[in-house]
Amino acid sequence: MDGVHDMGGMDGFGKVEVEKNEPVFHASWEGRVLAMQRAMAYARAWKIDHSRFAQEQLPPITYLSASYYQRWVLGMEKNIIERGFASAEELKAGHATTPGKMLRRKLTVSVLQDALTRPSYFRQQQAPALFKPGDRVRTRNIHPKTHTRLPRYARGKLGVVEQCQGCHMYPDSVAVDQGDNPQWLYTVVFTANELWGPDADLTVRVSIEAFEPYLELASR
Amino acid sequence: MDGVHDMGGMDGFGKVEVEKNEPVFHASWEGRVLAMQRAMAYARAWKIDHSRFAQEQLPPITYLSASYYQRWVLGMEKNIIERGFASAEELKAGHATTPGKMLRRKLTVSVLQDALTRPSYFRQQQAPALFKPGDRVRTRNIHPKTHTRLPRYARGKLGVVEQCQGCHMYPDSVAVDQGDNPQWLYTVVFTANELWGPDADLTVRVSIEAFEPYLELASR
Amino acid sequence: MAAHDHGDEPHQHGSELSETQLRVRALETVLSEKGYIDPAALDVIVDYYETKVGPRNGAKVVAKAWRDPAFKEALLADATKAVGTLGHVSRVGDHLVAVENTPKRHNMVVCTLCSCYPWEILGLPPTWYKSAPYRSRAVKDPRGVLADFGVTLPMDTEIRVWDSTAETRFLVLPMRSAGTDGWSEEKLAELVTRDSMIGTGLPKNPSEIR
Amino acid sequence: MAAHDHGDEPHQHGSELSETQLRVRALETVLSEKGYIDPAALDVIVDYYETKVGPRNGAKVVAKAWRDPAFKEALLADATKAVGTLGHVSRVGDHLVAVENTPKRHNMVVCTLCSCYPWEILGLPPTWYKSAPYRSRAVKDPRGVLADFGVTLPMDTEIRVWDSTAETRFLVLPMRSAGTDGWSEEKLAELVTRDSMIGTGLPKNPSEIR
Repeated sequence: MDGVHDMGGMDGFGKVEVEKNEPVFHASWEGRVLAMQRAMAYARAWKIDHSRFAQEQLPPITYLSASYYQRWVLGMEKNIIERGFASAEELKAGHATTPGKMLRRKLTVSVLQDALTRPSYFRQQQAPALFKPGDRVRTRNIHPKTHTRLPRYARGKLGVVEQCQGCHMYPDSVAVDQGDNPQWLYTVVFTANELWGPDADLTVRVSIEAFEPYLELASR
Repeated sequence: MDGVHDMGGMDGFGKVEVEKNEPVFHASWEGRVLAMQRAMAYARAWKIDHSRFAQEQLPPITYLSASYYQRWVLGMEKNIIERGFASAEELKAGHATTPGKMLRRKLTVSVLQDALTRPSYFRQQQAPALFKPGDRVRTRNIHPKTHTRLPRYARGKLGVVEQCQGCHMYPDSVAVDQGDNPQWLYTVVFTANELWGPDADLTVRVSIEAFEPYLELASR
Repeated sequence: MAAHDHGDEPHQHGSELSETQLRVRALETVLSEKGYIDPAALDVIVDYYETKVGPRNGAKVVAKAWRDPAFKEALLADATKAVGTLGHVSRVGDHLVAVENTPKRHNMVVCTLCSCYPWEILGLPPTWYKSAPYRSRAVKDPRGVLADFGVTLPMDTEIRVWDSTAETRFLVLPMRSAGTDGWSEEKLAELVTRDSMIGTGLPKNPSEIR
Repeated sequence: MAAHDHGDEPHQHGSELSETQLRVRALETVLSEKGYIDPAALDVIVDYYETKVGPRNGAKVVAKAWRDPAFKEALLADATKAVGTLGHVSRVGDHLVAVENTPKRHNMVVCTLCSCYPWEILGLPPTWYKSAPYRSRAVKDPRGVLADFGVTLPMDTEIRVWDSTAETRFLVLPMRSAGTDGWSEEKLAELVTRDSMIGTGLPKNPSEIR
């Protein structure tokens, strides 16, 4: 979806402000939210792109006003409710009134080492890779109403495949519960001119990680 | 500038909500703001694109949270201060501490009929029009940091010139105090497919009013 | 106000509005004291927009075009000039463009970048026209927007969206309602809603005004 | 929190935070009662991110690459595998990619769509990395962003921005500081700042740590 989360290239947000000696968490609830998210992910309650999509669907003012972990809270509540892990009433009341659903596994202290290692997103290829390093490609001009990882600023743009990053689960499918639908992933490089026009900084190049369905071979 | 004001095609803002029996103004201050804006425009204190640019520069959260006339207030204050018509201190205090600048004319009751007719934006042509109805054109992929009237969703897109609307003052120049810089204006039509990709509604076409510098003749 | 209606932020209408009221009062005082504005003229401007100009002006134009083929032709050729011939409607500035709905094509007007609107012929725009939902969706999902207004068009009707990105201003000339043969301009004008001249609505049927 | 720092909305940090605190407490209680989560495991996770993983992990990798050409080559070829050979650093999942700064090319990492970051090697991202100013500007005006960090690069240095739009995660291998011949890995690691591994900073000079 073309939401306000897709902010690459947007003007008007001001300077980057760096907090000196920033703590890991600014409040204890932030750590709890992060840990709960890890635990629910380990339990396979939902996948990372479900979390992202839930946050993308927040009203734009909320998305921009909320802090990073506040967005996590709102996104997590949405997934918990929509996927039937608890009801809105239970979350509001702060107590469960019915037993939980069965989950495939549970994050406990004994499995922590395993759980803290990031899972692999590699998936078995379904077809040979269509592109190879050096290929000139054009990103497609797609505007799905649902989750995608092709940012607006890089749509319909001419780039060069730099590297194939293997075959991965496909976020656009995962987020709408249509399975992993494995796709080849490529690093695609664009000149700043191609992205931002004739006045762009000639020394800048930008790459995105582009799934194969985002790309077509460029005619020239 | 690629600000949040450039919201054509953005998802996530929800349904259009219609207010039944809506009054012209929801509070008396709205009318005063509108009237002051008209009076200052009549006095040639600034032009319409200065007003637009001032609002575009509001922080994105402010832009989205403020009501229409609240944005006008904020934009007007900005132009008043930046153009030296009053100081921030005077606006804060609510009283003038120095005399006003000379203005070319003043909106009084006796000139109202004239003042309420919308001014013409036609300007003397500097060169013949480059395009004619039927021409296939591509909008340029420009990303000026300042005011422009070429929306992001219609950049780098293939369209057809439907009509020439005459030669107008050029907002991109006016807003940065570089004069009227007259430019030909065209109605340019795009298919929804061109703008929004293969899944778009085939029965939809969208036009923008495009100034000549936004366009180049399409190669095919 | 629509921009506040997304319901996701703890806006306090009361205190915000009074802060704005104070700012606007300060603005008016300072600009008056500086000699830039005349509060008496402001009063007249406010009254003008509240009582003198509004969708009725546009409705008269549409009704006349429905009855008078020569006027309709003139209106579609040069709306500013054609409207200027009607003394009882306000004088309008340059750049007014009338666009005609037909069984094959429906027109809808938006301004995605700010909220440009044909003030002189329709008065000030409604809040929804200036809202983010309308500005963002009209160019991408016009049928969805029409659904929000309870309007469904045949799936083969072409929808043409006019994004008012310059100073041209668009007036939609809707299709004349059926069953109105022989009606006077005055009576026809009663059928012409504001939304039908923006393209988010259709004119009323005779049964709706009886 | 940076998202609140634009200063244009009347946020009430106190009440908002306590509302969030209450919501988070409710979440944890409900998820525990449902049997989905184990609060004791949450404690360990929080402690892990607060004390066990952080930029020091990445700094050790960088320092080793600076001293050990074979390791550097392995790191650039397959960072996940190379880091996996270092028992004293954490195990990292697939998809870690190391990108090398040279006199000709400077790398900078961003995630415009959310805030993807190499947690396993750098810990949790700083607030600025997750902020709208960084996410919006890094891909369009990287030199302007570097200026916000007080970093100026030669005008002919190529800047390569990596937008982390998938599960690949990027670690910038900065250029080794001058005047560090013969330094131990431990000492070199002290020069390696978090920002130098994101690409918004440079490693410290020897004079800065003495």
